[in-house]
Amino acid sequence: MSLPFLWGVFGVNMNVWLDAFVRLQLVVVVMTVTVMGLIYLERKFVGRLQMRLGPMRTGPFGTLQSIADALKLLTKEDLRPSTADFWLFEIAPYVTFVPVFMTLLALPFMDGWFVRDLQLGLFYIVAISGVTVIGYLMAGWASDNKYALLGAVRSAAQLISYEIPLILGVLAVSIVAGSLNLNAIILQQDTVPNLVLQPLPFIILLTAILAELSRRPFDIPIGESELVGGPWVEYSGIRWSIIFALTEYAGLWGFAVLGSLVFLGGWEWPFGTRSFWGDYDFVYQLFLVFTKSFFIILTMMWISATFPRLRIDQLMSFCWKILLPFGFFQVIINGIVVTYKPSEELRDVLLFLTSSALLVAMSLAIYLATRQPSREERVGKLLASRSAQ
Amino acid sequence: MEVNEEPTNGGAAPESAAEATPASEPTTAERPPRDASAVPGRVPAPAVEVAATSRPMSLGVQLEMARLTPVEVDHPKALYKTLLPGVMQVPADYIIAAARKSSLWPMTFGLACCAIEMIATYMSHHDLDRFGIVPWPSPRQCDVMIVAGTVTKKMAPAVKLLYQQMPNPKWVIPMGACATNGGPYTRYDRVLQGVDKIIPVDVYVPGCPPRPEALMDGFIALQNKIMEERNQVG
Amino acid sequence: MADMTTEHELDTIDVNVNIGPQHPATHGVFRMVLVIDGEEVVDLVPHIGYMHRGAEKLSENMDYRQAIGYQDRTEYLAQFNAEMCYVQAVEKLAGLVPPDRAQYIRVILAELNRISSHFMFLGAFGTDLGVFGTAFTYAFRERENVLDLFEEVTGDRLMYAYFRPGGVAWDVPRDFKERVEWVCENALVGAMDLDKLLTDNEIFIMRTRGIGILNAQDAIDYGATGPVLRASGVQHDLRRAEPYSIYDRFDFEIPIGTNGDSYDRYLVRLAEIRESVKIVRQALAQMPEGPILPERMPRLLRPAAGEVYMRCENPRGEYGIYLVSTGGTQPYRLRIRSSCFCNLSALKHMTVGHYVADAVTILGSIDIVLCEVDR
Amino acid sequence: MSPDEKDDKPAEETAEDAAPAIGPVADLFKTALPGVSLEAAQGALDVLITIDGKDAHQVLETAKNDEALAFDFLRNLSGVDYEDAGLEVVYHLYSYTHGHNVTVKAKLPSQDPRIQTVSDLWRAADWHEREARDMFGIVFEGHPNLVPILLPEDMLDHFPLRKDVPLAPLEEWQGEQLGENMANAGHIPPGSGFDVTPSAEGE
Repeated sequence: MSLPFLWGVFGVNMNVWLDAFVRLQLVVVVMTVTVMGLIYLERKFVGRLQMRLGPMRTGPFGTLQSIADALKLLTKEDLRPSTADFWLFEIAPYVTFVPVFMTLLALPFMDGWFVRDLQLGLFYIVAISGVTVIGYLMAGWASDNKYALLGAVRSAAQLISYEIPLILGVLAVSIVAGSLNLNAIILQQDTVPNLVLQPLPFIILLTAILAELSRRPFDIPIGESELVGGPWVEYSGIRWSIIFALTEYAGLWGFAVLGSLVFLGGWEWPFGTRSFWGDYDFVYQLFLVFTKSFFIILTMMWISATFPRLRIDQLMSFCWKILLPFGFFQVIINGIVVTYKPSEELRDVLLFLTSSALLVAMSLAIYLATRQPSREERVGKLLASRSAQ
Repeated sequence: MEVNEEPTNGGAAPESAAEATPASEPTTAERPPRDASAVPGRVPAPAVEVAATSRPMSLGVQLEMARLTPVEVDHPKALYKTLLPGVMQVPADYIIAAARKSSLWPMTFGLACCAIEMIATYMSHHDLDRFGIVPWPSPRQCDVMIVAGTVTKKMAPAVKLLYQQMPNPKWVIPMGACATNGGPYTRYDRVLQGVDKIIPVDVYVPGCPPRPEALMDGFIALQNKIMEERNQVG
Repeated sequence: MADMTTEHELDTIDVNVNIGPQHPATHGVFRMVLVIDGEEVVDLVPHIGYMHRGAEKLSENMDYRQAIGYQDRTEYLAQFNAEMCYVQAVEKLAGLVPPDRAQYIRVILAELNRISSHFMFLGAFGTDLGVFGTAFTYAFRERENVLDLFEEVTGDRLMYAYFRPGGVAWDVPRDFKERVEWVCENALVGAMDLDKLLTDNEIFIMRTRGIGILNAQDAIDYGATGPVLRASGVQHDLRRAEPYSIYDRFDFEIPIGTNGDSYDRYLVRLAEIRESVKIVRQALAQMPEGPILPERMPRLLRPAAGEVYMRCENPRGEYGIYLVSTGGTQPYRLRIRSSCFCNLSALKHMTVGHYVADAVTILGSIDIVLCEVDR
Repeated sequence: MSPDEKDDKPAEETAEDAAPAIGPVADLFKTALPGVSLEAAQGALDVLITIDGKDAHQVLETAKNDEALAFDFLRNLSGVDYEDAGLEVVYHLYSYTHGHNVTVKAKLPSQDPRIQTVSDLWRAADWHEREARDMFGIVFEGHPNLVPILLPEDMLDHFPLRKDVPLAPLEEWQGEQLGENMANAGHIPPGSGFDVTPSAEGE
């Protein structure tokens, strides 16, 4: 444990349950603070992209904005439509949020620190994050509103179909690392991060995370301009904030940390296992993990600010026709490369070559699938080409 | 023809309503006067068209009047007001009112020309997001309803329904002259003369259309109102 | 037992979804009931009339000059074009001929208003497709520049009432030419930014190409005019076919699309911004000095009895004023022919067969202004 | 090329006697429709052709199908209420092929105005006719669905644009009253424009 002094100070020999409880509380506190920070960051960052200032009035530079939002939502009257199915309506927010929170359990944020070190950590995370779909369906069905039902059915179709590329992306990496335990995967990356070995699964994982959280290019369920609000259109006040705000932003943070641990080398990569500050080296490890996940979060927000929304059939065909086949190829090739136990360097080079070749093939497939006539053909005489202005 | 002066029975109409009608000399012409030959450019206040009283009000208009009854307003007690002891309520009121004041979520509900000024206020030139004001599509998650534009009698039931769908505590800002009292279209019988006929209103924003700064001023006035009424609002 | 063998026919019922009067995609208060089978639109019943506030009835009880205000409020994205149409109708009846300088000021302001209206379309179209804030803020950056210029000239951001029968109310400020040149420069930059953001974006192209196709014959039959008609390939622009005011002194191309889908309608409007900048620059160069109102202006305007159907090229199509006068000081009958009213009637024809998400795209691509539809 | 009759039109109010020359379109109409009584006049911009309501459909059908006229664009269809002189339905037509305009005015009695629909010729007429019915009560026989378009669906007997329908009176200012007495919002004072019987107010 890299935090011996913390337990020693208390001088309490923790039994297993109390220890788990204390770690869980730590994760809850960190999660709420991060979620509030992310909401504030999203409004500021997307505002800056749109040449706007974002919240400025509440607190210095609008920092207390998300606290004000949370408090307001807490004291809002939470309506329930009279024709709604009582128990389903009540439980739906918790069924949506709890799985997202449980994925945070298996994530090792620092060298030795995690709530529980699960041998099948990666498998556990991917399995648990599939449960939120049930929450959406419950919310959509219970609120007895046509928009909500349509939104729920659409989000179910989207989440389930993007679950598989998520699994494949993660599976390919675990074959390379040889184990599903997150710690093992991170320790294996001390010289070269998995992103270099496996560029294609990283891209597939990023797209699948975007779809899993229904963010911009894939936000069919909450398509504001079409069916308003998705499955939680009937929720208001604290219930709505659990479903919408907490689930989305906690999931965003959780998956971003997962992406940085598995692909960008987590706290292992640039410095390996050498410890610089003795007992306090968890500081720079935490800093490493959070900056990497911060970059992933920023790219997701940037994508969500610039891309229009895909139609439901384009979204499905993109997943089934492009992400899935290339995911399978990647897993098969990894299997072949690893079973023949080439020497250390040859394995890395082979993995890198095959994966980047597949990445090029996939981008070619995407280009062919969405091939549009060239700008002259489309626009031709209507708009002089940009250079001519 | 004598203009009927007796107040409606059932006493509900207060006396002030009786003499609100302008002293009108009954004009005998069957048709309302056509040539406004008075000072050019200024339409004289037309005498009350007596001809209308002779026509029975068409069934369609009566059906519509029945749909335009105002919304019944209920102010439920807040949970924290019942739980917290009295002395703790004052700081709690202050904090919760400050939170509500700084995160007002209006509903994207643009009706007419004022909607363009409302959109201009959200955009980067006059940014409403600085006040924590984010437009939200669904009425369930909104606090403020900005009625930006003319409320016609065909649209009024929809406005009432949206108001009822919003959770408490909720506020209404009629933006522009049309929503305040019918504006330039007030003399047309299909236009509701002001949205306060059907829903209670908090801050009126004058102008046709009001400048984005006027709407921001309306929001600041609403914020001050929230802070003042923090102990009454549920 | 018979039907156990045959494959049981799954009878699906069509759900009708009401995209109601209050909806972010309906640009105001337009309600359409979509009968959908799964994701596909089977039938579409549009409901309008939520913004019918009787501009025609009220202008029949007002003086000729007071009715100008109603034109701004009816067509609230292209106020100068609407005013120009009404004012020219009154001039045709009263036999007034505005001096040249007033004509030039009118053409410059009308074309700038066309640019600001098209920017509003680009912003709203981007939001319908999902780029929630970004397209709007970039489009509004340019639109605010144009509105600032209008405020300097007329004193108001949206409702100008600046054109008068016989000319314009007062003269333009001294630095008008430099200001207009600066605004034109920014309009081109803004058009290029939005061009970069949307035109070559694969998802944007996939969402709009081939969606809501209206061929030329149907467009003429439905009475569609303006960019919707020109996107279907019909080369018809009132400024060229029936030149009013002084439009025959400027040369500009008329951009027309090829296959009449939402993508072409977007491109035609983006190209029209550049054409309007060309017209404004030529008008600025030729603008003479001189009076802005004819000397002998009758104090009380009493046009001769008669009727006229004056039509102008608004950003959304042909905006017509059918004015009947019986010699009094008040118009006897003022009928506003709204361009969006006819373009909207073709919505069902274009939408049936597409997905729900496309219904919103097609509605956005027609670029309707509800106050002009319901008057 | 703008139709020629526009530029030879002298300013109208100067000479009542020298009526402006009537455009060539009128002669085309006379040749195409010998049997129908139509009187042509020259308006400010286009040629005005006044016909009787009963044979409106026949005139408009030839206007669309006759290749010399070929009016394939129904610009505008509006009703006008001339009170004693009856109602009038005005069709503005334009031809993309020949580029000329015409205004056809069909006269109708003001009591029970009925006219044959033209929505089978131009689909643009469908919505315009529904609006004319809303505003003036002109019944278009043969129209696919003559449902109110601008007025509420159940308002079938109120025609706002008729000349005898007055403007609405100014209801009193509701703002202050609202505070203590909600029941009174929307109250129309007695003796004002609307003859509101108390029961209708739903006391």
